[in-house]
Amino acid sequence: MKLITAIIRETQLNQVHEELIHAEIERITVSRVSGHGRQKREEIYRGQVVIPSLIPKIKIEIAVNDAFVDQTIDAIIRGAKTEGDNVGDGKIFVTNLEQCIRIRTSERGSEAI
Amino acid sequence: MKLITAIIRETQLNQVHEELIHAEIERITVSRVSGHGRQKREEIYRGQVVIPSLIPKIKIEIAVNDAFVDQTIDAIIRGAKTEGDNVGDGKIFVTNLEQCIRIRTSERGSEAI
Amino acid sequence: MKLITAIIRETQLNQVHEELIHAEIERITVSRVSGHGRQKREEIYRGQVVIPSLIPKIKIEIAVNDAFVDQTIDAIIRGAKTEGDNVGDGKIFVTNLEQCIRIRTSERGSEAI
Amino acid sequence: MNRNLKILLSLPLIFISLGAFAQGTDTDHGITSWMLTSTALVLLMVPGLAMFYGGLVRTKNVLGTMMHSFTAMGVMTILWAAVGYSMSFGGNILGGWFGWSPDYFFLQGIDNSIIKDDAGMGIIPEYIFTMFQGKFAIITPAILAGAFAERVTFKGYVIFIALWGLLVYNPLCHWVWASDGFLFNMDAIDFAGGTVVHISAGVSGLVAAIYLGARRGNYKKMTPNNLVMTMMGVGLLWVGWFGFNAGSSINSGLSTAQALTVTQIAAAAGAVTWLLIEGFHQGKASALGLASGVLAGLVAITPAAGVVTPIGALALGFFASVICYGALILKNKLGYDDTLDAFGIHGVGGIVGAIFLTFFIRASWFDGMESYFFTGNRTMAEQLGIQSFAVGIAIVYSIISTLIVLLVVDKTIGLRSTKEEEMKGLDDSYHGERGYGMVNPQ
Amino acid sequence: MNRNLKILLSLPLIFISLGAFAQGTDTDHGITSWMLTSTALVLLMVPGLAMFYGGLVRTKNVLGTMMHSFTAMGVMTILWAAVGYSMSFGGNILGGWFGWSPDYFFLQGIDNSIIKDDAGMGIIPEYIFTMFQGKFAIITPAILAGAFAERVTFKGYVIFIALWGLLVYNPLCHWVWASDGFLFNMDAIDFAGGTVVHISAGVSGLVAAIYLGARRGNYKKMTPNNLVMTMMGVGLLWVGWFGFNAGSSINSGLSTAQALTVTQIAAAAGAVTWLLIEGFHQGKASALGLASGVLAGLVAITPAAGVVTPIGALALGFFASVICYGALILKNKLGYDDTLDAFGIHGVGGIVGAIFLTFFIRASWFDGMESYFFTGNRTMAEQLGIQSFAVGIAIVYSIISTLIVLLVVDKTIGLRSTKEEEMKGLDDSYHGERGYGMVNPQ
Amino acid sequence: MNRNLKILLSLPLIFISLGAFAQGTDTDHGITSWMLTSTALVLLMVPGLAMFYGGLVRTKNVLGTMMHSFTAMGVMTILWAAVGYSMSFGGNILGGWFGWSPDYFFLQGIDNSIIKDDAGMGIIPEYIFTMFQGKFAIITPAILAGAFAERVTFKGYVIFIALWGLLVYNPLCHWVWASDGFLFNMDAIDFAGGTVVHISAGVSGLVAAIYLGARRGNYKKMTPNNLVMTMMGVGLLWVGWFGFNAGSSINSGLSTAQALTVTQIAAAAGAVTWLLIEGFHQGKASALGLASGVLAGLVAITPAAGVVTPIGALALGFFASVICYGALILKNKLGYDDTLDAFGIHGVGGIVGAIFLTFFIRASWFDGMESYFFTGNRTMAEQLGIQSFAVGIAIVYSIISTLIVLLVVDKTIGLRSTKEEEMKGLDDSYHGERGYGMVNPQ
Ligand SMILES: Nc1ncnc2c1ncn2[C@@H]1O[C@H](COP(=O)(O)OP(=O)(O)O)[C@@H](O)[C@H]1O
Ligand SMILES: Nc1ncnc2c1ncn2[C@@H]1O[C@H](COP(=O)(O)OP(=O)(O)O)[C@@H](O)[C@H]1O
Ligand SMILES: Nc1ncnc2c1ncn2[C@@H]1O[C@H](COP(=O)(O)OP(=O)(O)O)[C@@H](O)[C@H]1O
Repeated sequence: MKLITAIIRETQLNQVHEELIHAEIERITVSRVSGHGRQKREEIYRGQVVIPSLIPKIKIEIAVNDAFVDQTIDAIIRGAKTEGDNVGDGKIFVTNLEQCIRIRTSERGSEAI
Repeated sequence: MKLITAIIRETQLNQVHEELIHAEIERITVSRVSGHGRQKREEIYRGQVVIPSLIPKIKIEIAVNDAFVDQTIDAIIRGAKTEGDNVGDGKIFVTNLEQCIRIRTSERGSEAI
Repeated sequence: MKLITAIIRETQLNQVHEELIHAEIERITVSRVSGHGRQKREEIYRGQVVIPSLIPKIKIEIAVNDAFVDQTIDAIIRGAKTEGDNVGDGKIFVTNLEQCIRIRTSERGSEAI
Repeated sequence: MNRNLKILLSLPLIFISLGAFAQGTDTDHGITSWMLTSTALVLLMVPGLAMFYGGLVRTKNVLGTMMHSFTAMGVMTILWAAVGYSMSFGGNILGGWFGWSPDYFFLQGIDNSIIKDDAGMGIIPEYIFTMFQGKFAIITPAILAGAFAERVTFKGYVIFIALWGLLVYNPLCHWVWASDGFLFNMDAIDFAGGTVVHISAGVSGLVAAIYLGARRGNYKKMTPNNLVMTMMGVGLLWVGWFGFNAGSSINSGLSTAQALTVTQIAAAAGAVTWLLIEGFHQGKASALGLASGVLAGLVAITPAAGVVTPIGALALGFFASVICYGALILKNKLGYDDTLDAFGIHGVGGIVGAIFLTFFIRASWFDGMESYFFTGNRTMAEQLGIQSFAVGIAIVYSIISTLIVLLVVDKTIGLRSTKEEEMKGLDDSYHGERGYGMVNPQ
Repeated sequence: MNRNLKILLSLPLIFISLGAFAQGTDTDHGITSWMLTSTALVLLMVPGLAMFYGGLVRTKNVLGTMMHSFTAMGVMTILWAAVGYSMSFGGNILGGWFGWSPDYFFLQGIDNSIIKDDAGMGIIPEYIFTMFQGKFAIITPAILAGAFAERVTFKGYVIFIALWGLLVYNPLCHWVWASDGFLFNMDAIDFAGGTVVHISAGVSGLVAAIYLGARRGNYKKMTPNNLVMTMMGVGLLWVGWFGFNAGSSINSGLSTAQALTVTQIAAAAGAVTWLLIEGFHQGKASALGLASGVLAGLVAITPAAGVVTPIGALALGFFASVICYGALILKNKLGYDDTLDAFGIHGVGGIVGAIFLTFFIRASWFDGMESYFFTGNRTMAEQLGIQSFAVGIAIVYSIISTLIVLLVVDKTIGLRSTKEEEMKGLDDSYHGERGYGMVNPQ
Repeated sequence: MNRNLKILLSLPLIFISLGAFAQGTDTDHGITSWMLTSTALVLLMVPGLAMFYGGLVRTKNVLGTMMHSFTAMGVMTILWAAVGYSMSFGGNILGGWFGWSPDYFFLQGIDNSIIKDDAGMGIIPEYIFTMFQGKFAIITPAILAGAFAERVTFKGYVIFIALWGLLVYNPLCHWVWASDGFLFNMDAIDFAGGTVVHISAGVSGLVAAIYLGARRGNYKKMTPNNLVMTMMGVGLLWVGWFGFNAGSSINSGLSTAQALTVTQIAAAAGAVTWLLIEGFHQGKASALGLASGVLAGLVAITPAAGVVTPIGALALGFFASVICYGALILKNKLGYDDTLDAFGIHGVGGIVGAIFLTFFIRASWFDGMESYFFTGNRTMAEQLGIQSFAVGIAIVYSIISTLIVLLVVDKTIGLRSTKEEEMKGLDDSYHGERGYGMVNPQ
């Protein structure tokens, strides 16, 4: 089992979610984060452009069985990539998931994902 | 060392926390997340039932030494499970933790947990 | 590749961020969490001292190539440690990162970090 | 002790003298005071509405939605001072389509004008009447904006409300409230803006919502970003509505007190009714439900506040909530996307008020009227006909002229947001800002 | 220029004529204006209180707590119009337990009623007095609700406040403010509601808090969800309190100005005192501390606003903060769970005000009084006795009758939340909503 | 029906009699009513400012910043009642540096004082004038505090504003508004506080910001924590400003209506102008931009509200936004850290208003003036000279005396936060609290 973590633009959340559902990945966990990377985001403050050092981003975490890793990643990329070549589209991280437990049933392992 | 991540109902946080303390797991990190799974949660909006696609959840992260993994998981389940068989009780994920450092003392490894 | 997760004081975020940039670690993801550890934090509520059981903290996540792990950890410690020996300075967790993908380019592996 | 006081006096006297020594510029200080207060109270409704609406949209649109109200405060004020007051309260031109008086252009001719009663006694400076009425011209497009929240460009919005004010609001206001307006002269009752404000905003909003199409995404799953602020907003709206209704008496006496009393009771009746319906229908009585009931009650009592008794107010509040509740259920069936229910609450509530008030008019009113425009007593049925006619006119005129405005704006500068703008949210796309910095680490 | 104006005039005239031509319905427009404003200001206190209280509870209860205030606005308004005004200001029945006047039932008999002075000159329409007083009947149970916040069912709450208003508030109001009320006729001083509003709410709240038991969980570790909103709330409360106190003069003259001045000074004195105490006691002076001091000062000046001078206001604000601060320390020792300190601030502050005012009454007051109810001068000690007696009556009556109401509600419909409901939070359990959508990704 | 009413009457009569039977204490109820309302409205500006400023800082400083406003409400009220009113409106002492009257010490001598007009008719109780003016003494340091937000200790702030009020505000207020003030007698026009309030706050703020140095960290990258609250705040400020300006007429008549009208128009003109500039300059028109334009317009009309016509208000709003916008661009070049632009908006806007008003004075004003202090007509150039002189005096005096206060506070108790305190944030360091509990799991 793998844990897939994606940092995406706030604006792409809906689209990523839809793509995942298309790919039959129904279970996800989402949170608000701020990121610093190559992207610069402008805000207006009293006639001045301000470039905050941290940009609001969305983090998505998905636990999947090994067989689903690729299609999950592809779905995220489809949903998160914006037109053109814009820094800030985000990153996907994959780590190994040793165990997964469904609290309701105490099931363990790939059943529980 | 393992990193245990649990996604639970917002309402169970206090109970899970108490169970963990009972089990002598004193250190935890908690955050606000939203989740999508099988659970449906109803809100009322001007006389209509609305089913938001993302449901507010709580994420708990706990770094533990290997010997404590099972009792931690059990404590979480005790605190997070609601009566009956209700979808939405949540999930527990276990990943391997390679290193742990206490910033204050620069201690490393299982001492630092 | 490793994923480095640090839980630090809210007040140290700016300093940690600066130290990381000094150490040429430019990309980070930050989020709001609450923590329970040995630290006690006092708030005043109508003339009473209240000690909330959860203390607001900041979580920083950084994906780095193996060669950078140590300098990243050192930079975090430099930025997060407060003068004296104060519980609450936080923790650093290191986990293994199996894959990293840049969404914009679909690059994979250490290029994409 | 009064040695210093005497000296002190020269301060207020400078200003007082400006008024007091000029010929015939004396006013009724008490009525003037209440009208000044009412003007402030109605202004308070604009931030109140911004908060009410702002709390209901999604996080990314909170500022953009609040800006709809605040920008109306800027744009409509200037337009009103320039031409709006003249178009609304000047003498009939173009066959009574709207009014015009050169004196009113940029308010240049009313610098010392005092509104007097029959006996020639000064009541209030005309400026106050102008400003009080101007607030209605601000809030009407701001209410309307709720119908197409979360999906219009800022530039397009500004042009839209400017044109809408000129083409829709000002004529309607003239017809209903100017002394030579044709609906006014038919004795259509609209105390504080049932047709002029709420029906026109609600119906025009509906037209715009349908014309522009629904928000992108599954809009039936979208939830409010800040109901807490919505509740604060409804609190300010309720308070401000006292100015709206009791101020419309242009008095500080019995008629004012009557208007205030029925306003309070109708709002309360609307609130309790909505809570009861929702409690029975859904098993839970929501905070937004209470807020909606308050609004429905307030909207319905608006045209009626001068003519009904407390019992009538209770009934109007009740019917408003029942019928608006039904209208919202129906909307979900019909499937158009009136984002914040500008039509469902203001349009429907305004219609309920304007029609149903007929059944609750206090007896003395019928006598009072005849001394002015009638030679015999009028029956309730006759008044019902008049009310229905006025409502019908307001609806038809709003539909047609709003469509024209929409077409003009849409074909020139554009009104609907692009997909990218809508996904990013109004705040980022048009204003370059975020509403809630504190929810992310800064 | 005035050609259009003349025409325009017919608009206001319609309404003005209703008042002006009816026999004897003329009012003092200035006083009426201020009383209208005061009514609006006191209404503003209700959202103010909702914000103040709402910010102090936990996130999951924010809407439910605000609903306690807003629902009181709906329910109490209707009850007041129906029977409350009659029970409070009608003539003595049942040996003076409360009042009743058939005319007042649903306010049906006061549609043209004007309150007149001795000389027969109209002051204000009775409707305004009714509505002004009605706001007090709204805010009192809303204050009380702070004592049992975060742990009662919505349905139970609604029934509770309805019964409490009938059984506790209306009789107390009658005794203290009706001209045939027995405390009124003893010359007990309660200018704007020390006993009627604050002591009754505070003491009843304490009784309810103890009866219902503490919130589940370690309630001493719970922290506010939004102190920023609490501060906004206290700002609105301060502003609204001008209506509360200065409006209670039912005038727009010297007595009004005196009441407003001491209100401002007592609030400031309370704030500064609390900051100082907390600064010395805890090393930090908190925002909630300032807010609590403001409230303590405002509560204490409420009964006293008509009779004390600025120096007295300073002293009352000071003593209120000192003693309320002490009371909160004591509460933590005693261990009952008065969630938002309805008793600690309103109960204690009200008692401080009602008793201590005796020492700061302006000299002229003693003379003024005797012309009405006394034949000789009264000593301070005599007045102290009267005040203490009135406070004692209010406390005892509140305890007994609140217990009865609690028993009735608890045994029938139920008042305390179940464990599940409490853990989920009021917002989700009873209202099906979330206060802050923006804190989670939507 | 009136049987009960008669009885009821004794309630209001007690209080009314206090005023009515005392000799010569009658007031103009209408003007009194509006002045009471104005006092409440100006008080509303304080929470409004707290919200406006509070939303602009970083999350960790939100309560500390709001406390700057709220604490001013406490501290300045007490100082004002004690000595401030005396120093401002007492007779000249120390060669006219400030005023003093023993009667005014703790307001002890004005308990029955009524301000009368030339004919000896009572206008308002002096208490109301005192309290109305007192609100200005509260809000001025609260505005100033925006310049050094996010970096001063709480204790130091309290001492600073206390001294600043005594040394800077009270003398300035005396010079400009007391009948024996030297600027007053030069006919310097400052209707509602352009020099006294805005220039003094803005300039003093600039001095303090430079003296204290910039915030630690890259302050050009800091973003607001809650623009939504900032917008609510600007809404309340706008409403409250009606009291500020229209109340300064100390009337309830034509001059009041004129002041209110130009206030509304200048605010709107400022808002629209700022939106346009920002739209052209940055491609986006921000919500904070609108808010800043509203403020710039309101500040500029403040000194002018009694003398300009609507067209003049339009022009003042326009120029204020253009010049303030320019000033903010310049500030970023110069690089001092006026956190919330107390100088950029209030200082600059105040100067624009005080100078530019000269060009828009209504013709009749020049005639009106001469009857008091002149024997011939005055030219616009003469008035321009007077205005510039008054502005110059206010600037120079503010700079020098603020520097003295800064030195005193800094060298004794300390004003600048330590690095640790600044990093932790004011809320935690000085108040032991968090603004937004709800953003983290509780
Ligand atoms: N190595 C990393 N560690 C942690 N977070 C990262 C890392 N790289 C990117 N991120 C997250 O992804 C977001 C987008 O990255 P960015 O550098 O802007 O995009 P790109 O890689 O396309 O240039 C950042 O704001 C940050 O939150
Ligand atoms: N595979 C998964 N990946 C990420 N998050 C998950 C996953 N499965 C469950 N979750 C999280 O757990 C929450 C509860 O899951 P849900 O499906 O409702 O419960 P159950 O497994 O009992 O049916 C979800 O809202 C989601 O946040
Ligand atoms: N084992 C752990 N698992 C999860 N979070 C931890 C763990 N240990 C510490 N933390 C996080 O780090 C924060 C600081 O830890 P604390 O115990 O106060 O410091 P110290 O280790 O210096 O005594 C905690 O509030 C918590 O969020």
